[in-house]
Amino acid sequence: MQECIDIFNTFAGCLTASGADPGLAQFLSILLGVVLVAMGPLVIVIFLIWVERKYAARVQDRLGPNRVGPFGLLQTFADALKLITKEDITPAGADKLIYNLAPIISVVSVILIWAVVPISPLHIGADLSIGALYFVAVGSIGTLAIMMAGWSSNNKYALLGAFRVVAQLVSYEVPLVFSLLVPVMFAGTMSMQGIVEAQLGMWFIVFSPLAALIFFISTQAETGRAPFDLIEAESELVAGYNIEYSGMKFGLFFAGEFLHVFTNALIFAILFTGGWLGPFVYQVPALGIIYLFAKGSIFYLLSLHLRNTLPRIRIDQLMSFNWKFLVPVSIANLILVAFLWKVIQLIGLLPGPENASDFLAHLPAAIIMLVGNLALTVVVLQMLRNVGRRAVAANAVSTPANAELDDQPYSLPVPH
Amino acid sequence: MVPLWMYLFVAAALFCIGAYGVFARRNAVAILMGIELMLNAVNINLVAFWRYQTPFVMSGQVFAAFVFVVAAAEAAVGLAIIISIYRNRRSVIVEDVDLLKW
Amino acid sequence: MEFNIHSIVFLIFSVITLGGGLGTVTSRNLIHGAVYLIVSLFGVAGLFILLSAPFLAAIQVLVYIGAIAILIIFAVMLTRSMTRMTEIYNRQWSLSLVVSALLFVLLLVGIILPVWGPGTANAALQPSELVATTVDLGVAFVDGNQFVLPFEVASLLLTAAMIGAIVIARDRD
Amino acid sequence: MNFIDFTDPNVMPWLIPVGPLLAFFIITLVTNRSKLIPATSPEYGGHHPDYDGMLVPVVNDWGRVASILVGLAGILVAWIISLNVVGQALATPHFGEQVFASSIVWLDTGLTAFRMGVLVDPLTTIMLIMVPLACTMIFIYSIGYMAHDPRQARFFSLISLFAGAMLTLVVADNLLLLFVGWEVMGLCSYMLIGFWFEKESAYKAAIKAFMTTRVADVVMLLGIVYLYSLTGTLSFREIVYNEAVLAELAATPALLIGGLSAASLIGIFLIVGTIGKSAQFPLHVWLPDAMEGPTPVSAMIHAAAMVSAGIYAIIRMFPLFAAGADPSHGVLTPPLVMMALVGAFTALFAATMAVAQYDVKRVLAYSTISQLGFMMAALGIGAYVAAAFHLITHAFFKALLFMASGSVIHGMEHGEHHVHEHAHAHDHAGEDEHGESHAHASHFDPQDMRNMGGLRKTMPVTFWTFLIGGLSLAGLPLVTAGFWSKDEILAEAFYGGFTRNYLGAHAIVFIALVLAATLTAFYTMRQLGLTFWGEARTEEARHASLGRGIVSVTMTLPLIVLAVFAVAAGYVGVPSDFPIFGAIFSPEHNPFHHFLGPTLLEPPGTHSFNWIPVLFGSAAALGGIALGWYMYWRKPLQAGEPDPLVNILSPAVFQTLHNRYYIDELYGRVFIRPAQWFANRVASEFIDRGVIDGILHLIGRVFTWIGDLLKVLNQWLIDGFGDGVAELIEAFGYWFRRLQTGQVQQYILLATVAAILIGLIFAVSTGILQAAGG
Repeated sequence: MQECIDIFNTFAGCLTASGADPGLAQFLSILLGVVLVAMGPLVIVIFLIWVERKYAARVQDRLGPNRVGPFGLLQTFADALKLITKEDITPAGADKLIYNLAPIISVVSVILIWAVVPISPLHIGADLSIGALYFVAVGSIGTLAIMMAGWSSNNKYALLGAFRVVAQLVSYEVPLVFSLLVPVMFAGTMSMQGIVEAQLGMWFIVFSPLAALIFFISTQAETGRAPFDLIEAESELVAGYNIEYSGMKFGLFFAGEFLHVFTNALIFAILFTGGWLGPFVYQVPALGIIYLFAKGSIFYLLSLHLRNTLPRIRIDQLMSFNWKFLVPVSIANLILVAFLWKVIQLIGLLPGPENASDFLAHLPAAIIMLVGNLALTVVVLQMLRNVGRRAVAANAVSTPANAELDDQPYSLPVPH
Repeated sequence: MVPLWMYLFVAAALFCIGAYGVFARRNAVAILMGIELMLNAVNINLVAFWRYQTPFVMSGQVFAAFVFVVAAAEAAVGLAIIISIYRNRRSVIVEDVDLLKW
Repeated sequence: MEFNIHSIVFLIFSVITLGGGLGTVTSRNLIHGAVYLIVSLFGVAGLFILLSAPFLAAIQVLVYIGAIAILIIFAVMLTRSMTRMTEIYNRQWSLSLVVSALLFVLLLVGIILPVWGPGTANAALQPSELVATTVDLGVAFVDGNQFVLPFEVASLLLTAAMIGAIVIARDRD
Repeated sequence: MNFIDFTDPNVMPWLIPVGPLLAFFIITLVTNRSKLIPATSPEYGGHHPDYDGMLVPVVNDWGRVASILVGLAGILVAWIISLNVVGQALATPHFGEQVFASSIVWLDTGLTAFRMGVLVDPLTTIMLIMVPLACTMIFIYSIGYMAHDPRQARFFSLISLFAGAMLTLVVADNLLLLFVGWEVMGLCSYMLIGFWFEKESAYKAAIKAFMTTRVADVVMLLGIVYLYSLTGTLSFREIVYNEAVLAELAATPALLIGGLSAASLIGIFLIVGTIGKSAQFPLHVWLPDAMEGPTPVSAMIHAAAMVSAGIYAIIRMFPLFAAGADPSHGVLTPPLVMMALVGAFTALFAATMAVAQYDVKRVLAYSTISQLGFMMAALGIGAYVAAAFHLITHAFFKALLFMASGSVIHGMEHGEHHVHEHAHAHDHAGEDEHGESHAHASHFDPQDMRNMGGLRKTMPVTFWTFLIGGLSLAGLPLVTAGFWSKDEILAEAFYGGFTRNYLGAHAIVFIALVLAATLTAFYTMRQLGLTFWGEARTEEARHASLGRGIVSVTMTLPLIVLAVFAVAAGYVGVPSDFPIFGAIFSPEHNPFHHFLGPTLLEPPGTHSFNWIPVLFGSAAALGGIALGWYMYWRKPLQAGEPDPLVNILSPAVFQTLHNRYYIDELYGRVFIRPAQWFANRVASEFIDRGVIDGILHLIGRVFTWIGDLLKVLNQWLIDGFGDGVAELIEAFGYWFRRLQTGQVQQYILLATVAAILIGLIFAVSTGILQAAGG
């Protein structure tokens, strides 16, 4: 770790030597670090788009981009060039400032997340003590961008889309945070690096698969991908909040979206499947990067697959699914997990720091947590089944004969 | 590190700006924003004093956190009131809401 | 004050904060006002970071920008006809200006400078390098003999506010 | 937060009432899940024409079962805990000098603090042996008895509350807590007697019981308050077990009434309360009507709880009544004399009424009254232990009798159903079957003994248990519990009355009780004969049975258990010098006597054995039994044949007895009508309209005249001034109200300006500005 810091320090030292004010030099060196961290995603996104298109093509039984460059790898560059050279329209009556600010913020909100993404034992933008919280906080800024875009582009479809999206995103932040709390609780810290290292013995997905599932679903909704892509429901509102955008601004929105998906995949990998952890990672830290991205890509592809295979759901279904199902379940899960965790601690099944990397030591605890989770899952499914049945019964025509008298308002008898 | 009084300076300035917003704006929402600014100024003070004087007694930060809570509650209820007022009299200009006189 | 990274960042954030604040109270278009407000709140978050209260900073971003600002924007949009008012200040704006200025001057000259200003005993006071961490804050919140009761009360307050807001804003018909 | 150790016998009594009370809350709040069904559906048992077209709540099956289980669990817990307490009490040597007690400050009254607490002394202990056992049996019995009732949950919640209140009353260590339990029981009895409120008679009876006992309770409360005002405490231990306080009470003259000591006045007040609660002579009218409630309730009221509570209270406060007197040497205080006379009279009086009843439960009701009379009388002559003893034994066999009679009624209803379904087998009126059955039920009374007969064949268990209980009540010599307790009372009375011959109260009591005992034996035999002996007089009786399955089990098991006690309970109190038996059961001393004695400051002395009262008692019992046998068993009553008793005492007399000496009507005439008349004629017409209104009108006129005079003055002087002031203020207000614009922002601006000024002053005064300048 120290060496990597020293890169910047030497840079700062060099600047000072060449006569810059030390404070300024330090500032600049940190700025350099920030730029480095921020560049990564911007490069990655270009390939993400290619992957996305290829995958979609495969799913839809097409070839996908295959002309520009090998396997059409350079297709995205071509598109980027095209987007840049396109005319950049700003609709009349649009709110210039906000209209132009929105795409930038939407990308920035994603890139900011990368500051706390630990890509290897050594490499992390800033190992904040509140990394997880930071992730949530920054993620909520994306909402803002969409709001601004929808409002500023002075178009009723855009505004409607924005309203929907904001409603959706704000709602789905709740289960997101609740399921995020689970790994934080396991690790006992909010620092991303800490969370990763806490999974040395056992991945958290084993401890609480339910939380992982909820997290995955709500990130899917956060990024507004199918089946939650109400954002650009072409059939209902022409193209959603970014209808008026064109050229690179539009491109930025999409880059932001792709990037967000991939970032969420990475965060998922970090929170639940032990980020950069893997064999020999301490000897060769660079391996961590590969492990992390490998894990991340798996979940990325999974969400791609969902996007390309699932149909879109209605907005009311979306909302009721969140508020009536995800949120209660995530809360129940959190409580249950916390309880079990405490119990495990009390009966001393929790391996201490001395054998933190011992897989077997974690096994009993893991089994208990797993069983608890599965039990909860079963219960939830049972309830779902009953709900479904009731819905069916409600749809079935109910004759007065078999009408239930329980829940009908009748007056109690009064003896005369 | 920056001396304490500069933080206080910033806080005071922010507070007065917010106060001006509260005094002078006509739109209730804008007044609410002013209030938010004032609350933030208070928070800056709390945290600054905590940091400079009792960095190991958490009351400063805790108080700031409670200010957050109160701010959130206040915003929610305030905006709800504004919206219902708007629904009833198609206006959020506080000058129009002066039934409480004479 | 010496010219170092800390002071630079402090200056930047202070400018952001105050500039955003001014924008908030002066901008004619309320949406702009909201955006300025967010900017200002960002500045405050930055100041929190400088004051080594990262948790509060994150909460600031999460609660203020993620929730309150969005709420305000919603309110603005729901009261659209009021978004662009020809006259944004009321009759007493000039007087208000004077009073706010007076208040500021009083705070500055009357209290801040004499007590903590340069040349006073408190000016030399330097924050200790050691500082309580987020963990301590968390402990303080749930510790039986520190702040657990206010914490619970706060949660109660939020619930009440939520219900109240829903009840007030709901359409009767 | 110091943890309370509930295994400590001083603290454990707190837990005794908890179980049933908890059960009450759980059932009422949780398991009483009712759904609404049309009142006409057969699922709703107590159908009433007024409800047609309405929806009535009926507890669903889950709720019923849950409620039953919860109620049962509650009482069982109470029973177990009290058994534990009893065990520890019996294990303690010299129990009585030192007792289990603990109390908490309940109401801080300045210098002194009113303490609430629990007390377990020998008396409480024997109550704790009896009450929970009887209650548990009643609960078990109710499962079967209420099996077909739509409102089981309600029933079990109420009866749990009842039991809880009774237990509270028993373990209470002060008069107020006792009174609390007392009142709660009153409420429960009200709700339970009126449990089938569709029947008009039921809720009328409920109101009657409530009102009657209320009258008494108010008086009792007076007594309590007076006692508290004198002694500053209500704790039994501090009053009753404390020579000084008693002497002081006996010394101070009562207020208002001359020639009476405070102790006596309080005593009389308390006795009036008891007279109401345990239905003694003037206030006994509510108890027979209480038979409208479900039979378990009757058992509860008459055996385990309510009426015993009255006697219990008296026994509890006995030294207070006896204060300044020495009953065992014939010196009686007014309250004692009052008790003795009231008790003796009630015993005889109620027994005579019981003779002429047809309703199987009413007979028992009157016998209860009469037995309670026995106890009152015994207390009156200072036979403290004997009264307690009889209280216990009576509780056992009377609970037994009530439940047995209940199962008789149940069986009769069963038979009625059978008959009626049989009737319906061949006419196909399927849909209005329910209504029919009601029409049928209306002209058939399953409680009327004339409709019974021969039940011993169909319901043997009930018969044998009923027989045991009946004989115990009749006091069959030597073998039954009733005999021993009654014998002890008689012995005491005789000893007082004739051995030492202080004629007077003792003698009267003795004679009255002997007669009452004879009658008791007689009507018991009459009841047994009419009910069980001979041939069935109706179709219903022929098919009467408890059926089989859980109902019959739950309804017969308690009978058997109680039957055992109805016999065995007597042997704990055999006088030690009683020939043979004394040698067997109480070799060195009378165990009951010995155990209960120390409850008092100086244990009541026992006196040497005397044949005469025993002979009298046995003679009375055997004579009554023989008479009853002669009249009702030798040649049982045939269907349609009138009761031989009617001819023996002339029909007029019989009617009088049957209608309880027309006392209810008498009360109607003497109290209720006159009250109404007074209210109408005197109060309303004469006093109110005539006198008061007249005076008022006169005054009115006078003052109108004066007013006219003053008006003149008023108009120019006072109005001038007043209006002037008002206008001044108004003018100022007009000018001043400009300040209030309703502009929030202006207000806050002004507020800020004020704040700034204050800050400025502050800054200047503290010289900060100078500091800044310098």
